[in-house]
Amino acid sequence: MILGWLIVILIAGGLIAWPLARLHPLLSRLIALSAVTLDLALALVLATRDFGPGSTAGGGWREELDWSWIPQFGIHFHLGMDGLSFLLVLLTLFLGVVAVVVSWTEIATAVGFYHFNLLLILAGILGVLLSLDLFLFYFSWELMLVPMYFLISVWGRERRTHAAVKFFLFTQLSGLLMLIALLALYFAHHQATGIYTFEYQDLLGTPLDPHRAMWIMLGFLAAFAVKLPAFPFHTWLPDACAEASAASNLVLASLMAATAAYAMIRFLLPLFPEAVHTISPLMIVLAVIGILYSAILAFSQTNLMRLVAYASIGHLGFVLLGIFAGNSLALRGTVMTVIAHGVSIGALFLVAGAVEKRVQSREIDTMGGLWDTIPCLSGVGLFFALAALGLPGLGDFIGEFLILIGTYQAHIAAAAVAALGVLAATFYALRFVQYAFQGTNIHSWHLPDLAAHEGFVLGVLIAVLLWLGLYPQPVLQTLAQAASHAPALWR
Amino acid sequence: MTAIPMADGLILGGILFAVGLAGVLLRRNLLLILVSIEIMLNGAGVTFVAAGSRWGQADGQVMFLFILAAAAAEVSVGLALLLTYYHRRQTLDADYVNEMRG
Amino acid sequence: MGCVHVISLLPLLIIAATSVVVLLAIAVRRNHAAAFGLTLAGLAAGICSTFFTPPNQATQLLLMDRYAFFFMGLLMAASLFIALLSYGYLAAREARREEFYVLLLVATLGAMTLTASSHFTSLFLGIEILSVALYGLIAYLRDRSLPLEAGIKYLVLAGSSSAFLAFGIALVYADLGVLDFATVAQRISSTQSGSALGLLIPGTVLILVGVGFKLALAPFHMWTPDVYEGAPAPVTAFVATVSKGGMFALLLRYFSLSGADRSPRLLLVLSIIAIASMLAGNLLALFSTNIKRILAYSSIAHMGYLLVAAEVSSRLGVGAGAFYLVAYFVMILGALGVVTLLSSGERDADRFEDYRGLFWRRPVLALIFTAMLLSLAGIPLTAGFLAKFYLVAAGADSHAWLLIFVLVVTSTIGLFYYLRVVGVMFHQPASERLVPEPLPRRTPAVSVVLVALSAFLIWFGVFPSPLLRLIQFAIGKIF
Amino acid sequence: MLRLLWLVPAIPLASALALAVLRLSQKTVAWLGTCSITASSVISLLVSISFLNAPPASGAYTQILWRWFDVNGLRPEIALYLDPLSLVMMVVVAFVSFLIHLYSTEFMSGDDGYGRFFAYMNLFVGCMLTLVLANNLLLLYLGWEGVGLCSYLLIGFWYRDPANGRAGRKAFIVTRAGDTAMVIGLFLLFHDLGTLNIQDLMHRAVLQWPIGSSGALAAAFLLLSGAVGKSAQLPLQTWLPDAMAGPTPVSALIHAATMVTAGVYLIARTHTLYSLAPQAQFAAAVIGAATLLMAGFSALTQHDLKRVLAYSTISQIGYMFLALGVGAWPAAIFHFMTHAFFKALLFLGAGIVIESLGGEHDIFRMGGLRQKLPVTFWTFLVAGCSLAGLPLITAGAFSKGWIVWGAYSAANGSAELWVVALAGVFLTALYTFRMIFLVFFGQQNSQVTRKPGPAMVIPCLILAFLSIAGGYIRTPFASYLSTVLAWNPGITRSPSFGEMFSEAIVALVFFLGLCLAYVFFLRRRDYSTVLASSPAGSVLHRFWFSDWGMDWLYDHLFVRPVVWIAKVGKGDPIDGFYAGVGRLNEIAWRGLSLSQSGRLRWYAAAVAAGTIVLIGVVIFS
Repeated sequence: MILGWLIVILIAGGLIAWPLARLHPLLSRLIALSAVTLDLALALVLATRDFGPGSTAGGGWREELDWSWIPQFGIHFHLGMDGLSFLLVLLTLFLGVVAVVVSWTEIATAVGFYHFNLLLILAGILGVLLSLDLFLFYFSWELMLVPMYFLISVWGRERRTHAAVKFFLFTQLSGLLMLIALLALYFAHHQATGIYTFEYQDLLGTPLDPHRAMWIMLGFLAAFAVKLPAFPFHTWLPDACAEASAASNLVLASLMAATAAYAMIRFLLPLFPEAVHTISPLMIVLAVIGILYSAILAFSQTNLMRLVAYASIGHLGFVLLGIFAGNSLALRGTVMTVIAHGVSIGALFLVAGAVEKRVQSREIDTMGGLWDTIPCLSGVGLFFALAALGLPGLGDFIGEFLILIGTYQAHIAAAAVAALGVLAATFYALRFVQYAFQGTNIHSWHLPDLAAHEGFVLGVLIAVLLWLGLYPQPVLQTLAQAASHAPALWR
Repeated sequence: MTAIPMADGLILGGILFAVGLAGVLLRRNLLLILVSIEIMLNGAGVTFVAAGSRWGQADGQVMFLFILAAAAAEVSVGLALLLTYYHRRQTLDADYVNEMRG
Repeated sequence: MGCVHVISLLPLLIIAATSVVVLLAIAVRRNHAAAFGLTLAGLAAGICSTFFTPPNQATQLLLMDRYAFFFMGLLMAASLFIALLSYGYLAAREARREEFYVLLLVATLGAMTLTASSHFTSLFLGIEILSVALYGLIAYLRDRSLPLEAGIKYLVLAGSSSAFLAFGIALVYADLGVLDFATVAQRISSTQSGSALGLLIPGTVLILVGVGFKLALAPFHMWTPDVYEGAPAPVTAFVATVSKGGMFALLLRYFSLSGADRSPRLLLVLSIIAIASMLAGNLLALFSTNIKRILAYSSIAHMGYLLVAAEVSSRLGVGAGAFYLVAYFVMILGALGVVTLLSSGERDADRFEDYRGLFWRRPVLALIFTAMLLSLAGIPLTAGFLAKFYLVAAGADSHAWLLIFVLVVTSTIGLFYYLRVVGVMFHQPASERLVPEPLPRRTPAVSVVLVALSAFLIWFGVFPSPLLRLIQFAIGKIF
Repeated sequence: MLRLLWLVPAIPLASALALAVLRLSQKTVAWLGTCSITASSVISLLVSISFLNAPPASGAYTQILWRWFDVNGLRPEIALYLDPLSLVMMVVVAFVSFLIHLYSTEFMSGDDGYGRFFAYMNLFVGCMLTLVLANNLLLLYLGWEGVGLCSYLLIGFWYRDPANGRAGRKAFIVTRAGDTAMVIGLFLLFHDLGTLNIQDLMHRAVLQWPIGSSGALAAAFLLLSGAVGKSAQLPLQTWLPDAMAGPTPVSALIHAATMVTAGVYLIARTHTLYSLAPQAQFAAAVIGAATLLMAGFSALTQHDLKRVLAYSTISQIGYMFLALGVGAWPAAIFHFMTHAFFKALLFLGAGIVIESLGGEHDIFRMGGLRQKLPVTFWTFLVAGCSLAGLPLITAGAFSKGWIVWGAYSAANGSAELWVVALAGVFLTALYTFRMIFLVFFGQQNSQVTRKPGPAMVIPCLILAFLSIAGGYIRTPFASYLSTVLAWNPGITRSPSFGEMFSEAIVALVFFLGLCLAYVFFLRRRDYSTVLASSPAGSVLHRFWFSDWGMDWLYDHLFVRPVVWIAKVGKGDPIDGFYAGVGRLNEIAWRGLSLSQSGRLRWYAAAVAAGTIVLIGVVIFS
């Protein structure tokens, strides 16, 4: 039941926050903040109850909720949580709070509508992370798009409409391909068993001939690869990030990617093990190309947000690599990377947003010498750039290291080339630091340094990254709990 | 009175239909287009009558009556529209009826 | 024809009687409100009657079964909404408003006839009743040039398409000697061009032309944008919903009669038409800057989607078609309702400028319109999403992979132009103060309609079970 | 006492955090920054004493702080490992760091990044100590990258000049290129041996890999790449001369005494692996030999005082690699220690010189500073002699002589390597005294504007003492280290060619170099100019001056292509495909829109044409 509350609180919060902005924007912000915070608190309650040291190590869904929804199609409102989904739920709500806080000063127009959209996206993400019914999953998957579209197109920069439409088209087309695949699976299951169901556990064992399994798998993969985004379906992300506000980018690059990675681990790998195995060489090649390609492109960008977006794509290349490496070390590394990438890339977007707010530009050429006037923000930016380049001791490193060491077990060359990607990450990360913060303060800027709420948020993000980098064991421990649903994957 | 072979009736109907269609496509005067549509309908009607006589049923002729009625209704409404249109534009050239396009 | 038959015809009778009553009332005294009230009452009574009228085969021509009643109810409900939309619209524009309702009722009657027809005669009659009334409706604002032009275009094209239809029926009749659907469908399926005269298949194609024209399927779609643009907004809504809905119900019934083993050649033709419609409709709308034309193009595409359901015609397919049609009615009525509401006395609000920054001026209206457009695009939380889901499910069930693939790709193209409109509405004015305008007065009916439609939109999108149950109940008899 | 070991890296790390976060006055920063290192070095001394007095039974002490993570057999710990080798490294690092911090308190005074400087420096010391003390390769890698990061930060410390930033990035990226190979080596080791704990690895490697097996070879070569990058050896040495852009204490600490020798430490730490891969070990020797010569020649031609020292560092680390490569393990570590003392001192002295001349780096514009800066002169001279290897007195002579001897006599040694090492001695003496003569002798060219205070002089004096005294502990040092790192003797070739003989030759060569330097750079300066301006001489001069053209080569081979690709790819070529799809749709729209001409007869014709097509389809299908 608590899972239902998690979603209901967000939607209700959004619906209340919306009209309240008419009275006063602050009310709207407060409602949104308290809704997300309440959710986060609930999730932390779950953490102690279900995943704390006292809880047993056994498998199974730690929380479950099952209501009939559309009985005519065998559709249930079925939610469930295990270690994997719990981690990402926690990430979502944590970054959700961050997004609300960051929007406090950044968003000034249509405040109520903004928070409604933001909370609706979060609800959609939770839906994706928790659904055990594939229809509900698809529903939530698509549900995220519209509010995200609005976040980009209403609160974006000059070319926001174009960016928002591009985002929507990419994700919509791929989502519809997944719909076809989903239905093909549904009917294949019916053919085999005579039962119409979208139930995850039931569909897991659907017998499929290899040819059909491959096509169905490709349908799912299309949606996940676009949303991740994986090379060569990535081009919507830089465009979207270049236009959207920092908080939207946080949601877009950190959380949406998390849902895609989650979906691959939860659905793609266990549902079609053979097909995934067949296609994995191709995907590994794409992942490796993507890692290098995005690193080079990140290096050449002049728009700060775009640069970070390509950096994000590079990290997500590692995620893809880890998923298709077919190795449990890599898979664990994938989850670590998803979390750490969420925090570090999200934080980079926030830093870029904070810089933009001060110098009124996203173009790196117009900056320089900011360290003179805003040393704290610059230092924080440096820190997250280092996280992005995979400095040991920070969260990203653990994830990427596990992915690479896992990949190495199966595909030596892929791991070696991907390791070059870590090197290539150095290029853009250092360029980012150099051009934005270092150099001479030619404009003689005198800018306000980090405000209290910015400093607090970024400080917490720094602490989280350090924690993930130096003591990731709790995360990996929680993840181990997920192993019972697809033991073959995690062994 | 010898029975007309059905094939002849069908061919006549087909010819009428084709002539009407050609009229619709080739004439520029709206009034004549309307007339051409009537010819097409009548082609269909003749075919019905011929087919009815083939099967020895009254259905064909009933349908012909329906078609006549429908054609009459169409023409009456159509003429009213054309009249109004002529008042406004002082022309019945079909090719000028293209204020909306794209 | 006994008393039982007459009772089964109750919904048709009620609407026919209402039109006569309204006509008489006008003869007695012109009163807009009275005509409007009578129309509403008649339609409401008609809707109620569908719930308790006993199903029956009323003569050879009309099969008054639950399927027919369901669609009749749907059509009458749509007419009811259109009547509500029209009241304020007409009041602001036209001196002689009362006959509008007569025409509306007659056209509805024609469409209703189609839903029940089980015979080519009733098909032809239904279409003619519908068409002739529509000529009048489209050109109702006769002192304006656009409606008049639209009326003439529709007159000529619909007239010739009727001729195609009639000629096609005649050819089929010449070949088979029967005109009821069940026999014809069965004979078409069983004969492999081995009919006596070889006229059967060409005849069927000609009939398809007539039907396709009414449904605005490519390549018979070209009238659609011009008529949508020219016709008064409520009439556009009528053309988009009632006239197509009746025709589609008939098509669905016809295909479900022929069962699983249908002529492959006919299926091929249908597939070509469906794919052409999906492509043409969506591509044509891409960069159009006229809202009504965009809706016209989008309706071409939607009819293409619906044709997929018709072609599949399994139980799932018919259900999907019915559900899609309901959703389509809701959203297109909602969209054109917004257009109606925004239209000024001089012209309909169909240009992008009319919508620029609408969200910042009238947020509620903009959101309703957005919801309708997103539903047309098939986005979750709206009826359009589940409708599309159902449709793709039906296609997947029958392994119509090519069709649903085209559906998916073209509907993504479609999303582009819906988003263009949405983007225009959310376009932030640079300098103006953002003061939300209140909803205009004199339009309580329209507001009620819009709110109701939005409620339906969300309801069907989130809890479709009741509607699904109703549809399954309605189509239960067919199989 | 041993249990305090964790404090050795922890204190600098904690104070780095404090310095980064808190806003402190310059005085507090100096106190905090220096005291942390003092505390750290004191504790390291205490720990060492306790370790020496009562060595643990196993010969090493492991302190597990916490388990880093534990997944599927990969279970590295955050744990420290103290054995004689890491003990030497720890003490030297901590102590030299302490001296340089002390020096910096004065050197950096007045700089507006004072707090930042000490934060970075403390962070560096913490990371370096972590590197040295790590018990597994992953933690070592953490320290390894950490020191690389600090190096980058400190080279670019004066961030206002983009050139400094460029030098910093170059250093970071070039060393990271080596690190990438190293991390792949880690993958390989884990894949084949199933652990990353260094002792376990060595243990299993011996059991699992026969000598010369491909696994051992690959792993050894990969780790060697990391070491080569970090220690600025061929072919990755190009970053170090540019790294001199950082403040001089940074050059002294990071780019001379400690970080750059991390590669030496890594190879020494994993020497068992290299014993299994003789080819890799020999490669290290060859790399070392080549590097020491090339860098020696380059040092001869430099004008910039710090660049001379930088090339000298490269060259000296080349000696250490040579020692490692031939199997003279303790000699490498011993040279590391003495080099830390005298090279740090040289840099500190250079810092005083440069500061006192108001930022002048060019040795040809210096001269005659002997009288003005007597203390500096004497300490610098001591260090220079130690570097060049003044026999019998200086520490450098002991360590270098040992290596030269090893180059001949140790396992992989040969006469050729011995000759190369001797040539290096000659070059070292030549460039060292060239520098000393040009800076401190001759006539004075520029004004001394600032005199060093006690905080700068005292570290120099201590280091000068160590540069001399350090050499005398060679024998106890060797015997102490022998438990973990024994000299790997080769077959005795000829009894007449003994160690004493080799040492004597070294001394001879040293004096030869000294004399030549005296002639060319003090007595007859015009000789050197003539030589340098002769056709062959000028070509060689330019060639050596530009580091044998390696920078040019890398610029054309790697940097420009990458930048070019980045420039070409900026707009994302993949996106061009999607834009094309969009354009295709637009074209389709244009075409179809033409059909909506608004003309009635055209519409009717379309209906008719469509009908005919459909009938055709039906009939012909």
